[in-house]
Amino acid sequence: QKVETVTIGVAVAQTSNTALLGQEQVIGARFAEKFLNGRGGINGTPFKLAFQDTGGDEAGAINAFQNLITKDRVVGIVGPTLSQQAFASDPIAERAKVPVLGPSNTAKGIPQIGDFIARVSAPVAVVAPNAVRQALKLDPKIKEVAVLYAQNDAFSTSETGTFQQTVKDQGLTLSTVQRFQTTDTDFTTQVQAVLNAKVDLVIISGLAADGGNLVKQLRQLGYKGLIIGGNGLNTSNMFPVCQKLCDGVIIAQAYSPAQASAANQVFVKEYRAQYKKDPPQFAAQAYAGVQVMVEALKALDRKKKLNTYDLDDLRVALNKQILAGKYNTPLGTISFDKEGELIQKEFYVAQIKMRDAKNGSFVYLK
Amino acid sequence: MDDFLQTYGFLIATMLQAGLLGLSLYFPLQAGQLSLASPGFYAVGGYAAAIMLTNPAFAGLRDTLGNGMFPLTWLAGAVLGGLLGVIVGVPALRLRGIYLALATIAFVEILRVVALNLTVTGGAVGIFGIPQAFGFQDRWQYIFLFLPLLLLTLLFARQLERSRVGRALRAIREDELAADAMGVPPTQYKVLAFVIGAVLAGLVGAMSAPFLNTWNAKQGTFDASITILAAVLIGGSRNIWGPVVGGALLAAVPEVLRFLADWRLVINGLVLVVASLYLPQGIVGALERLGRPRPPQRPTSAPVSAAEVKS
Amino acid sequence: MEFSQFVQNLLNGLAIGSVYAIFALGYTLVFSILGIINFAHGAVFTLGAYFTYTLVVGEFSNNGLLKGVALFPDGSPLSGNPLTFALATLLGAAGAGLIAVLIERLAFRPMRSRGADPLLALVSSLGVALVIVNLIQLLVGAEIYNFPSDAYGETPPALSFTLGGKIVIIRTVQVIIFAVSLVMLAVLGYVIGRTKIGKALRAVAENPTTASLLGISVDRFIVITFFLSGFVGGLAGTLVGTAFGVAGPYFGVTYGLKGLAVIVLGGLGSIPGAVLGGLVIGLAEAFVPAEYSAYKDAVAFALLFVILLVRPQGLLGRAAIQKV
Amino acid sequence: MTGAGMTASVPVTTDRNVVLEARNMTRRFGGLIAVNDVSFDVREGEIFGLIGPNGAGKTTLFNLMTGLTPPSSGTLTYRGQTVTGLQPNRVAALGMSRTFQNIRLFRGLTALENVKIAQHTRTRAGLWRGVLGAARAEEAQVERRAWELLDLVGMGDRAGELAANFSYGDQRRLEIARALATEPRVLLLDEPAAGMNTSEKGQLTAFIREVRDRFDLTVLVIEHHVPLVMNLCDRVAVLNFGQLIAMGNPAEVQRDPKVIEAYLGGE
Amino acid sequence: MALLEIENLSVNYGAIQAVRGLSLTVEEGEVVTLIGANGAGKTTTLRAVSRLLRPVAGSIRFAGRDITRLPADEAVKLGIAQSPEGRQVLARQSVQDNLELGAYTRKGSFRADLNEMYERFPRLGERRDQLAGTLSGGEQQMLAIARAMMSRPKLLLLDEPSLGLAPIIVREIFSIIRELNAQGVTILLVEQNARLAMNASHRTYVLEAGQLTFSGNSAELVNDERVLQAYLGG
Ligand SMILES: Nc1ncnc2c1ncn2[C@@H]1O[C@H](COP(=O)(O)OP(=O)(O)OP(=O)(O)O)[C@@H](O)[C@H]1O
Ligand SMILES: Nc1ncnc2c1ncn2[C@@H]1O[C@H](COP(=O)(O)OP(=O)(O)OP(=O)(O)O)[C@@H](O)[C@H]1O
Ligand SMILES: CC(C)C[C@H](N)C(=O)O
Ligand SMILES: [Mg+2]
Ligand SMILES: [Mg+2]
Repeated sequence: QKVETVTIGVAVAQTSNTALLGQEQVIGARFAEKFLNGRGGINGTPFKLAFQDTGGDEAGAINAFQNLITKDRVVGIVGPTLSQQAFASDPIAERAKVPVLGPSNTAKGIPQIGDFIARVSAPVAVVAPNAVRQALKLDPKIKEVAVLYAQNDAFSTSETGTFQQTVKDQGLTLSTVQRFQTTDTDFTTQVQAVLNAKVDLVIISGLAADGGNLVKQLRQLGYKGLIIGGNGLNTSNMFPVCQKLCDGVIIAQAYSPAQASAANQVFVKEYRAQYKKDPPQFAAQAYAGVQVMVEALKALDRKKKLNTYDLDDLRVALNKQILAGKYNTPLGTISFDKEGELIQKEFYVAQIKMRDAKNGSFVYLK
Repeated sequence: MDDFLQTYGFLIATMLQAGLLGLSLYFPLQAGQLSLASPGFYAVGGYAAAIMLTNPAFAGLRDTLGNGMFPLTWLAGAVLGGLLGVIVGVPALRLRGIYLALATIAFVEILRVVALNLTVTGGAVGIFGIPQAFGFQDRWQYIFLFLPLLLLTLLFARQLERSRVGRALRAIREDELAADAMGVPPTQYKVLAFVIGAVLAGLVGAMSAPFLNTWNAKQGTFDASITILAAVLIGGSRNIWGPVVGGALLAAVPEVLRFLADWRLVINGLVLVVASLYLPQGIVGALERLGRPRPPQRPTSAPVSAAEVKS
Repeated sequence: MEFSQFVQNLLNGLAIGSVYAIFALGYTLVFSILGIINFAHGAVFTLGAYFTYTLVVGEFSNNGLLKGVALFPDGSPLSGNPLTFALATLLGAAGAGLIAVLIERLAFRPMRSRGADPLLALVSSLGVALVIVNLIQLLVGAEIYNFPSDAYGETPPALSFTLGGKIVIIRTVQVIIFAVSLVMLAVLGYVIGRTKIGKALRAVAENPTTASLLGISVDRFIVITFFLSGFVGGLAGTLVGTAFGVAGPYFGVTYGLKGLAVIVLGGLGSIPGAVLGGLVIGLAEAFVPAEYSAYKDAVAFALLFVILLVRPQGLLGRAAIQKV
Repeated sequence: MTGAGMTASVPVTTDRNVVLEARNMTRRFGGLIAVNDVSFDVREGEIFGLIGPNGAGKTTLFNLMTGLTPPSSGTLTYRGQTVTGLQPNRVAALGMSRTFQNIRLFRGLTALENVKIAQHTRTRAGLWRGVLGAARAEEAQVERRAWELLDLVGMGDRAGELAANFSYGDQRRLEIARALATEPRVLLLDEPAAGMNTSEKGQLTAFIREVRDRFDLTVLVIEHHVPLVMNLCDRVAVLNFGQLIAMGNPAEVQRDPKVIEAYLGGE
Repeated sequence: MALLEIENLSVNYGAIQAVRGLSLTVEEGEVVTLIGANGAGKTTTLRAVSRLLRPVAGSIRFAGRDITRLPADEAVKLGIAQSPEGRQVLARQSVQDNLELGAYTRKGSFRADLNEMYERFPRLGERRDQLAGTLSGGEQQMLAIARAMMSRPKLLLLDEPSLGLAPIIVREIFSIIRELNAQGVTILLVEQNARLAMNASHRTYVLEAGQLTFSGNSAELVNDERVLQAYLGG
């Protein structure tokens, strides 16, 4: 069977607790569809996106992948949202020989799942240390550090490992490590421990709601020092939670709206026009995922018309092409190593600046 | 056909798996015990298999046994489930109704937190890269594991129901005190039913770890407990087919409703409401009502009691 | 443990515990009358918060069908002042109460009249919860909303005092939640324990058929119960929302498990039990030493398990009566 | 359980025919003494009546005897074996079976099943033998006996009906059949005639005698219907406020002024 | 005018027809007995009158008003009270609470009635704080009867009131029936102790397998061959 219309699958969490993150990814992907098709699609032929909801669990991700692979007959998949889901669903794509780009999977071991698995999300080990270095730049006197993380969240626990390592590497003292659950709301106990440890830097790995509450309660109860937030807090969704108290939180970024590339500037402009705010990282990464697929398809198409391919062959070819290419995305120029691990040049550190109770922005630090 | 299996094979296997988990809850329920511990045993079974299949400590064993490793993981899952079943069941079965349900949920939660904190279980990330049973390539091939197990379990359950032990369980469900007074020792049989469920759940867990490719603490949670219970009730809690039908259905509905896109979970919720309103005895219960029960047959060989005394 | 630390833990425990308690009050109310676990309670709790939010802010952002809809183009008349906020909270709670009544009508009553297994109510309420949560997401997205920070006027965010040279702190919101849960406990306790309505409610709870044989209108009392439960739940939702933000559609549902643990620990159907259970679990969590905080949830549930083994009917629950 | 002194105060029977010996049985509920230091013997094969005003402690005494309520003090021995302290199912296995004043059938099961279940202690098949279908003969036997017993109480044609659907009086009959299914040597009936009309009560009297003879039973019966008691029982014990106030043959007891005052009521 | 008129009443439990085309009347101020073998449908009839069961056919009129579809609690408000089969005391409530709930539909004080019940049944007085579920069978029966009386009904339905009661209390119950009747309360009585009941009543209906077989003046029926045979033990 030849490929008539090119369909790219997007499997992210549109329901469940994880939808908070998935929603931004949906926006990013939709945006890419509209924008890239507006610019001619794949050498003049528009492509289509097929969305399948993964929910927040493993079975949901597998089902979404299966549907995309056999029913929607996609050439490649951007997804899933969580690394834990990726460990369940990526092997499915791997066996079916369908290329996958993880848009937000930052855990260790994702590209190693197989030849067809790559990601556009830089692993924590690469991103997280930047924030600590930046904090030390802002306040060289920092000595004592408290680390807090959501222990029921896979990504937060792996991120905290990196943070803790960095703290040691930088010669700082790890005064206390506190755990919480993503479903927790009250952090008085943890905050108390932090305050008692008299630290001057707090590092939080969690998701938006719990992370935001933690920041809020830290401030309300009198913590004055610097706060670093991990990848899960890297969303404006945190603003309504800690409101004015979000001010000053430092977050390492794999993406910056300020990134100077032309690709990004156009993206940011269009995004702002439509959503009246800066694109968040998860949207940018999902966008990048779709863009990488599309550009790889374009390159293939130039060599041999896509509609002459068998779907199976196209998938294999696409995977090769993805790994071979170099892409000018809003994330900057990116490429992949042979395992499928992302090679990204620029990382950023931003600090939250709240304009009022609801609105704020990430201000990028040099 | 191939495409169908590719797309829905995983779902079908999940439906069978859900049916099995439903049955694991059904056994204690037969003795009137509302135990929601199944996801705990399921998680433990899964961890046992995942560890045995990935941990370097078992590398030698894996090399020696080859595919024989998989049945061994099943055995391990079942035995661990059973052992834990005894440990939890003996104290917990003094409780009744919702109290028992909550005590078993407490057990599930404790296990979950422990799994999050251990290194062998891979902490919150869990264990991934689990090798495939018998080199299975596709999810649907797991039907070859779950279906025979389901059939065996059904057969077991049916035979159990018709036996002296099955009667004892029913008696306890109906009236524990009266059962006791009529010579049925309640504790012993309650623990038995509980352990049967635990063994089954552990076994299913062990089969499920390769099936899902990965295993983590989210596999045994409160939500799972409630979903399984809902499946049993929707299917019908008084007939062995109930948990199977309910489990399969509840696993299938959200997938079947995929075409509704954003509305699918809303509709899924409505399905649950409507089903519980219109099928108060569950689906199988409703079907049973259609066919009126066959009156019991007098054993043919029975000598008609000579001294028939009318009271 | 130093005394100041002890006091701090105590305060923390009471603070966490009163959140659990306030959630559990409405939960246990329905259980005490109908003997069913209403899984939709978490969703009703969530709705209370969203209703109040709608009243004081009146617009939602990006991701739902309601994006761009502004209820109050010139700003909500109910915002900007603690008194109007209180009013909005009560209205939100009343809204939640009405939803609870609706749920009873549509999802529970028909089942009762068909003589279904009471456990099945659990499935139907689960379905209702699923509908509500996903409708919220469809309408206003999964994002986090928060009340204006001036909801309580010029109150300081935290109160602190020194004990033996150490500072002990507590957040103001939590003092408010604690106080409100005690007030609700007192009111509900009085109504159920001391009035004719309460007596009738207890009769309905124990045996609806017999109650109706005594001239008690069972359906009416059930409606009252659901309204109260929804009202109390909705109120709690807003309060907890002011403390922690309305963290998306699942906001209330995440309290479901703890809430269940709380009412079972306290003794099913016992109103003071719900509060006591909440505080006990809160305190247990607060007193888990920091280095074992990873096991906090396990500690709470282990405690529940152990207490149940010692007191199978929960702390304040009454043992089943078995006169042979 | 019992202080040595207390047991010593009651002469130990040497009567070989005694099956049950109750010694100083006492049960308190909070401040209330529901059964107060009750001692008596029951002889093999007799029909032993237990009467007394409402709340005198009759049912409680049955509960103590069958293990459903542990005594505060005192013992019961059955053919020399101590029964008190045993679980109800052990008591049943020993050969003592009962009916309940507040009927406690397995309401959701059929009449047939009710009677089959009660044969539990007389059968052996465990989990695996049952599941593997290796207990056919035993099952057939259980089935046969169940039908016989239902026929005995006149319910052979209603074997498949749910116990809950039987009317009150019919439920009482079914309870007797169920109790008989445990193959007891001692049968304890708590108000078996309640809910039966006068002519049914008459039939019941005959029926109880009949089963006693047929199954070699010793029967204890609590009953408020005086003519039935007087007609049926070989001996009658009277409880009042937990204490044994009279014991003897029916005619004696009926004339006892204490009994008339507390229970029968004068004219 | 008849206080209670039942016409052509049929009540089913699923497929089981428990009462079939039953018609009977109870005049104001009358005591009427309903007798019949186990399973004849007596309890079913009373439950239909109390509106706990929904008839499949026929009508029930009370004081001239059609109550066939009335909810049970409304029936109590009209003045119908029942002491039900199986007693149905509220096990978790105290004796006193049970009695007070009996007076639920009444406005104003009912202290006097409460004291009266305790006088009539001293055992209940002694146990006023005991949970009803822990009472002995007979004690519960007294409570059920007393509770029904607490609502001061116009029509009192008694389902086997003597069940489980000691002879001395049975006598008390029947004297209460006479007294209440003298005060103008109408009573519909189901009893197995047929002779006692018939002696205390004006008229008697005999029910068999859900249908009325015959009825008449109690004083006459007591000597009727058929009744003697079937219900009075010859
Ligand atoms: N669990 C309990 N708690 C408190 N009191 C109890 C309990 N069980 C029984 N009693 C009391 O003990 C006394 C004896 O009760 P029991 O049931 O043995 O009486 P009975 O002689 O069988 O009376 P009846 O003829 O009415 O059945 C009663 O007064 C009853 O209220
Ligand atoms: N809940 C029920 N479900 C099904 N059938 C029932 C139910 N209750 C009663 N029946 C049946 O209805 C018929 C009438 O029962 P009912 O209880 O009215 O008899 P009754 O005259 O009061 O008998 P008794 O003297 O034994 O109390 C009987 O055949 C009985 O088996
Ligand atoms: C959306 C993100 C918080 C997901 C996370 N980076 C993961 O790999 O699981
Ligand atoms: Mg008794
Ligand atoms: Mg009756």
